[in-house]
Amino acid sequence: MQEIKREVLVNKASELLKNGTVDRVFGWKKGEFDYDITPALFTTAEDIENEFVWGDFCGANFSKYLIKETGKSENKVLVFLKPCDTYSFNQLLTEHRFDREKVYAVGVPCNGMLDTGKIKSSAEGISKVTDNGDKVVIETLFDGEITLDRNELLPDRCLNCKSKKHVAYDELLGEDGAVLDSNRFDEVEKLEKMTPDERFAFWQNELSRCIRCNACRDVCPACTCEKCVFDNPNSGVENKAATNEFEEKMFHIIRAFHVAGRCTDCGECSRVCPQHIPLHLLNRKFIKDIDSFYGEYQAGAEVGSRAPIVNYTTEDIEPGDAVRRNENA
Amino acid sequence: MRKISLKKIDSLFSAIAENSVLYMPVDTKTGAKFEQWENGKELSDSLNTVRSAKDFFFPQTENLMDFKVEGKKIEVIDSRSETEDFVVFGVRACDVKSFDVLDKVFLAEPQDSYYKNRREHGVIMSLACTKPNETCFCTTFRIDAAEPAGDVVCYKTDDAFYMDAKTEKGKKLLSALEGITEAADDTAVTEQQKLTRERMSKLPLASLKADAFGNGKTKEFFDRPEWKELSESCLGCGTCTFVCPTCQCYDIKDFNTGHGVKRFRCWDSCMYSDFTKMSAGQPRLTQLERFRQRFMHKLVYFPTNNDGMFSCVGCGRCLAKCPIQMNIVKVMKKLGGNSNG
Amino acid sequence: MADIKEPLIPKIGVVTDIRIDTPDVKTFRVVTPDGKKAFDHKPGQCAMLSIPGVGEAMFSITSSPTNTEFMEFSIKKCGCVTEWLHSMEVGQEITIRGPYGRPFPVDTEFAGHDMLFVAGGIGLAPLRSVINYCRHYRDRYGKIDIVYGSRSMQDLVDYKEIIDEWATDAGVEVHLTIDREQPEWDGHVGFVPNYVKELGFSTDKIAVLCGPPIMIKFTLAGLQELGFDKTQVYTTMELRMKCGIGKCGRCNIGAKYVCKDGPVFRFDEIDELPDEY
Amino acid sequence: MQVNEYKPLIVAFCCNWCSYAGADLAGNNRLNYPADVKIIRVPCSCRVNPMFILRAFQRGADGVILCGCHPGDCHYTSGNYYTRRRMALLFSMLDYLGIEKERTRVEWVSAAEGAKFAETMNDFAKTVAALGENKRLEDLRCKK
Amino acid sequence: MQRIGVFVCHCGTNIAGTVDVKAVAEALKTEPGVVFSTDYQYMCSQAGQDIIKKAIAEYNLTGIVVCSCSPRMHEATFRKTAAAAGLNPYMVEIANIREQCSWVHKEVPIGTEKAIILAKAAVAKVNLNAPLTPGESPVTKRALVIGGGIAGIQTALDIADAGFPVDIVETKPTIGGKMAQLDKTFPTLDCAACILTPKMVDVAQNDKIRVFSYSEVTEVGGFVGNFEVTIKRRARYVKEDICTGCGLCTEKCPQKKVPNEFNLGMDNRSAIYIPFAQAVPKVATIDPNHCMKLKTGKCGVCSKVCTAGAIDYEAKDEFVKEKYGAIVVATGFNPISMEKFDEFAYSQSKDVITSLELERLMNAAGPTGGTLLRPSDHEHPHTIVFVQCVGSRCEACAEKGKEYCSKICCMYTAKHAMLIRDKYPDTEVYVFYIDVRTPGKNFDEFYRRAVEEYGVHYIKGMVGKVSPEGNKLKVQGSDLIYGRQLHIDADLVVLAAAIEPDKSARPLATMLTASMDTNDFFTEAHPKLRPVESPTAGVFLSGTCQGPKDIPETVSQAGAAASKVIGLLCKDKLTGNPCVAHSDEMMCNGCSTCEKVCPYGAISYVDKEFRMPDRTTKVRRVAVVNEAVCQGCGACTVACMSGAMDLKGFMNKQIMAEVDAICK
Repeated sequence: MQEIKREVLVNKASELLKNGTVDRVFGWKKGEFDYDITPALFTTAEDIENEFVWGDFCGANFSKYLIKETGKSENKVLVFLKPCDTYSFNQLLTEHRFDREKVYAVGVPCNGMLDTGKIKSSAEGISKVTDNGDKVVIETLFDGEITLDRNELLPDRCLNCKSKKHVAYDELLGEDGAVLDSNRFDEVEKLEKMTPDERFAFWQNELSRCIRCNACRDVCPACTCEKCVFDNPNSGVENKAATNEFEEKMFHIIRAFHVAGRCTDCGECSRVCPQHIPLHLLNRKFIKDIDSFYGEYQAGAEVGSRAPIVNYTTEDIEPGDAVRRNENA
Repeated sequence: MRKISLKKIDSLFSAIAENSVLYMPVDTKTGAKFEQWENGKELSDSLNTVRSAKDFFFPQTENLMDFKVEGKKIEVIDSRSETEDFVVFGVRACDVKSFDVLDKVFLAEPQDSYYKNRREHGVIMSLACTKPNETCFCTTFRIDAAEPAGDVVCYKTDDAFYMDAKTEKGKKLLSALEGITEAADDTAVTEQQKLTRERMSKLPLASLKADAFGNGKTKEFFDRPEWKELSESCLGCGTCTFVCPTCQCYDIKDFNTGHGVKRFRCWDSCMYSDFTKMSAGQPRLTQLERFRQRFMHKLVYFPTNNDGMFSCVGCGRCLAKCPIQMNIVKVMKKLGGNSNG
Repeated sequence: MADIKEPLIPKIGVVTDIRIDTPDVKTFRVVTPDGKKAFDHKPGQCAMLSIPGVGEAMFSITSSPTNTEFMEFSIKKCGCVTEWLHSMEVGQEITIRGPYGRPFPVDTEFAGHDMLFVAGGIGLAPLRSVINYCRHYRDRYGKIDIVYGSRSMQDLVDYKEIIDEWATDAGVEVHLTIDREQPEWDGHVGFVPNYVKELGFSTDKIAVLCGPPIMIKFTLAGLQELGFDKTQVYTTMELRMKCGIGKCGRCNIGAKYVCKDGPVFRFDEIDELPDEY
Repeated sequence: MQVNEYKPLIVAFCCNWCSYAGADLAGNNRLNYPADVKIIRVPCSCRVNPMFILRAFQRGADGVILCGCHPGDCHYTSGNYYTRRRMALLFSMLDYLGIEKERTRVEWVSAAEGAKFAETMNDFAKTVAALGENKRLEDLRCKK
Repeated sequence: MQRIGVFVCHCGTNIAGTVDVKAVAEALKTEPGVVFSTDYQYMCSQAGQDIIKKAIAEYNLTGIVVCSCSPRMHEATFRKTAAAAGLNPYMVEIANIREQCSWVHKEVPIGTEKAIILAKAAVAKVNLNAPLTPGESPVTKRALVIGGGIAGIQTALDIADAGFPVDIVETKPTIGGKMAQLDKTFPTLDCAACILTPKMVDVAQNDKIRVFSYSEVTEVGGFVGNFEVTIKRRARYVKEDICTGCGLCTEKCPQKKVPNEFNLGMDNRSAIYIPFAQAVPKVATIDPNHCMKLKTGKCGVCSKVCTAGAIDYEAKDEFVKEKYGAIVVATGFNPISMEKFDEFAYSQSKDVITSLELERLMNAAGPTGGTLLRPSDHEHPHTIVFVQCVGSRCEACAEKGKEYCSKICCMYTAKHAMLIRDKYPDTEVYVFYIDVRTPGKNFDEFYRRAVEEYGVHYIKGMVGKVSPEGNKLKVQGSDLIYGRQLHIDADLVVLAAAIEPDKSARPLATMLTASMDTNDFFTEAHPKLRPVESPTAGVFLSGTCQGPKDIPETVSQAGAAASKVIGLLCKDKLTGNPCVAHSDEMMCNGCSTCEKVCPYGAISYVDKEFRMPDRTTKVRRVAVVNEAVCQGCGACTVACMSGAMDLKGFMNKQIMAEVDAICK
């Protein structure tokens, strides 16, 4: 359950629309079911009243939409940002990807979003999902209802939430939280402890499912290139379909490399992957390595920070030692 | 109609696998997926595989031909290898219907021989649904989940498998299995169908109708203002296209291997910004136009060209997989009026 | 496996002649390695040319079907395939497949009529085939008027053929125009649509237009002003094509596929299509 | 030397100012190293894009080595420092994906270190030969 | 498609001995783009070059590949050959089949096979080469020297001497810098003022040199040959061109209690002041922090006494914009603050002083008129303790001091000790040191004289504590050689404070996009080969801004920097390296990542309006590479995610084509 009520958001949006601060509102729109909530742009208080939702399935991060939307009008757009969204927001500002002046950012606290995939794998024919705080009741069409611990239904990114603190906003609804110590590197470490053969088998299996739908890339707030190298026939590495195992790896390695130092670990890539490939484990490996090689760095924690990959010291670890360090980890 | 006890199901599979490669949906941690059957693999009870069954006839990538280039000389090499006979088991009614849609495209003159070849070598053993999902809406397109099409239609009850051959190919296959199957009447099957249909009628999307769309409705829907709102948050990824059993757009690309050129085709998506881009211009500049294309194609253009047949089969995959949860049902409800929902 | 007929598998074509038409247009003559014409076609149809490793692209066949020895393609340099084609030398092999698309109804709707061809720039390329077809079967058609314009004299495609052959034919009248004055030019100066209006054609003709969209738009309007009905006016269209056989899914305008249902359209047919081209 | 030892294909990216000159010096001093090593000249080791490395493996390379000026000696002052960070991260990622870490290497070779260049190449070629054919980053289409 | 000629050189038997050159030429004939392929004994010979020229003409070649020795040997030769034949010189690629093939392999089949592959890689690259033309930019024939110490003065004089106008920007009211504060110089013991002030006069009198004293650089734009610099001339409230420097105002000024920074606060000056007698420019300056007129509006004495009418209380800061072809940084050093070194009681006792303060105490123009007197009681000190390496070589105490050696302290301490013993033989002088470093002409001799002739007590060891007790300073130190603790009752303790770059250097480096090390010393373009150039083209380094130096070293580096500047200003046009980065604005995200890794500050961003296909316009931030500044390292190309940034001559596609050819 989200601690802050829908009405608070709706009232805030209506108020800002009414007083002319903004003329558009990014928010979540209700769908056919409890869980299929669409990110949407609202322009009237009436639509907001009728269709705006706030709850356990409002995972979508609006930061990336701001690139396009701020270019469309001179007026401000209202965006609701969960703590993890604010990191993407800052990272995009660092990269000059949108005009801060054209955005009114309202921070909303987040208690973790539910993972639709986990819900669907625990029940079929879902007709209703009710969050009672610690427990979630899933009603089904033909199998009655089941009750599960809310924690069981949280996606990895929320189980390992890195921060309940908003690092950017014009206004904050509710209480701000703190940056958290998470166990987000546990899974990376588990992989590091495997033998190379096991790791290879693991990734081969995971990446072989990739259908190159580009959802990971297109949702990623760090992947904002005007033209992605993989789409560009002139780049020399254009690659539309994962024709074979090599191209599967190539795409994901290079994508992870391109967002290294810029990835805020928002977890959207893994959320949207139709094949449930744990893509965040690639990004987290880079984050973990950056932290351990060059000192802790959180992309998006502050606007204008210089990512370690575009920085150096004269005493940096040698690539050979970096790899050997994995071995001894 | 033939039947075999559920306990002996493996003997059925091994009998089929003796003569053809047998594929069927199996469960994995990340959803059901078609895999080649081998001893020990169990048929999944899931409704939808993550990827649809279209892969069997229209794979995501396939090599079309090779070229050898030397100086100014070019040699074209037809590098196709012999296709093996195969059986796809457990295809649901919606996916079976998708083959009809694909046939309309690939088997229209001039026929696509790559597709045709696979189609000829493949036998479809469909499987009737018993417990539909909340995202199912095949009834909207007049598909009966309780009685799918296919070469052989199968029904799984609590204790047995029932099989009914519908085509020559199917009859041939079933007759080869007569040794291990027994004749059966359709009582159990009819019973099951009744239950299934009753369940279908209770689905949240049961009342969704496609009647507003179809043949000749281009002008009516093309300029509708709702497209803007619907397409607003579309990311332009290809998820819906690639999980869709009927999406069939493709691209043809060349790959220079260093000692030759491979011309291959791969799935493409009309949602991609460069889909219709050419050096001289781009007819579909905005995501709105691309988004509209996909749904107009499924609901209007395709029916216009194919006697009213929609190119959506209501499998619900896009409902489950779209990163932003936009899908054809929302489009139909928005454009077709709320009476549809 | 050679017996399987596969529309996507091309033939080999040899480039036997390259003619420089304008600074950015070249005309390529293509035959099969044994010196024959690769396939028969009808006026207005297209073929898919490719260089392995570079890509495939659709071009209208510029030569007339009545030419039984070879095919010609007039190609403007504008993308990576065309750039490669422009850098070729004689003797280069390319691949070719086709013919694709619905041709001009030269033997039905056009038969017995006076013809008016209006082209701008490289737009003459698709019309050259039908013009030469009509010239070849001269007795099947009435008077032929050709209005052709380009940016400059140097940008007039097939200038030599127009002057030496078309303009000297009986019953064929060629009206050339260029956009801006040039010292060595003593002909008409002005844009094609205006010139068409100035010339003021009678409405008992069938008109065929090809050129940049803006030219098409204003010429059509001009013809309508002159009293032409849309059912009398044809054009040929171009969109992104990959397969050429109506399957790859990208060249549609509404329910029509340019590669299969076009590229030739009559304007009343185009009216039925959504505005997305 | 064994007769049937696997002959690996090795791509060496060398910076123009130090390592390429070091390789030249190895030549001047007639220091042997396997012909399997093929050098590509780049202005600075920081010009080497991870995509080039993957590309080499795709096309059939069994090992890829980057050579640049010693840290602190970069002709462009800081290029090799960026190389060092990029490659540390990339190699660690490749290792994480289970790709043999011995197939990639960064070595700092100055223009005076002809001997080091030859030794490095001999050693690297031996290491890669021992691993055998690159299977984990291969693209079957590019195989003969 | 290119028309490529391949030329395989035998190099006598150097190549042909291990490579079947004919086979190489033959194998290359069928490569894409190759229309001609041949071999020859010596391609670099006149006859060989003629073959190339002839083939270019005959086969209408658009690119050539020469398979020969290292490009480091003859790339330039063959580029010239190509240019002579009318081919763009950058359409030439060399396949190195000598140093990297025939000389390192022994067997002909192996050498031949590799040579063919290397040649094919070169052909693959040439196929993607494009003609390149080096950019040209004009050179503004004027230099800017930032800092007016001995380094800046020497540089300016040398540049002016070559006939180029030079401006010096100095933050202080006068030029002269630290050297003007020194008494004598080691190892010759000649008087600093005697050698410096004539040079200062030279500067003042040189019509090629303008001095912007009491000024600072606030903005730097442009690039090598074309810098545009904004200089802030702080209001000195005295008209420089009218003031005669008579000094009457300074005498009459009622506010005389201002600490005199020239004497390091050891005496006072008036609110209107001339720093010292030989100041250049010799004009008065009003200190606005202490002037009664400026602070309260009441006074105006100076204005009244100034017969020239030079006083202007209404003066404002002025900004001068000037164009320069080259910039020399000579921002110098300062002793570090002693506040953190509490153990030496610097802030507790006036009699604990730094060496620079001692210079003033011994200087005839100093607060004591040249007599060495204790600051506290003006008594003559009888026991003096020198402490070396205060804050230098301070690895363990990095937060207090510096890790590096300040280089000059050993020698000036020897000088001080010697001078004191010479003038006041009754004084005992102790020097605590870690090491005595004397590498320099006559340096060690000088130091030995101090010990041997002048009887200075050198003690290897550190002073642990100085505690003021009465009028004595209790010095507690260790003598490492004798392994004992020493207790000395000193009258004066002199600290050899470490030196650090001036605080203005860091912001200046940012403005200049010149790089610095972690100690804020400017980084040189190459530590050995380009020691007076910064990596940023057109920016040169003079003096201690680059690292600790003594006077002779500073002066020689100043001269070296000047000669580099002269070399640059002599040119009418700068021809760039055409292999520079280029950003494709259609793909550029404007994310600033490339800018962060550029060591030269060659990348900037502009908001550019793009016409969209639907006829609307969109403004986007895109990167622009200044080709005159870019050196072509390619760091930006890898930092760029979208691939918008590419390097001419070493394009992504070219390198990948080489990779492909090699791995084929």
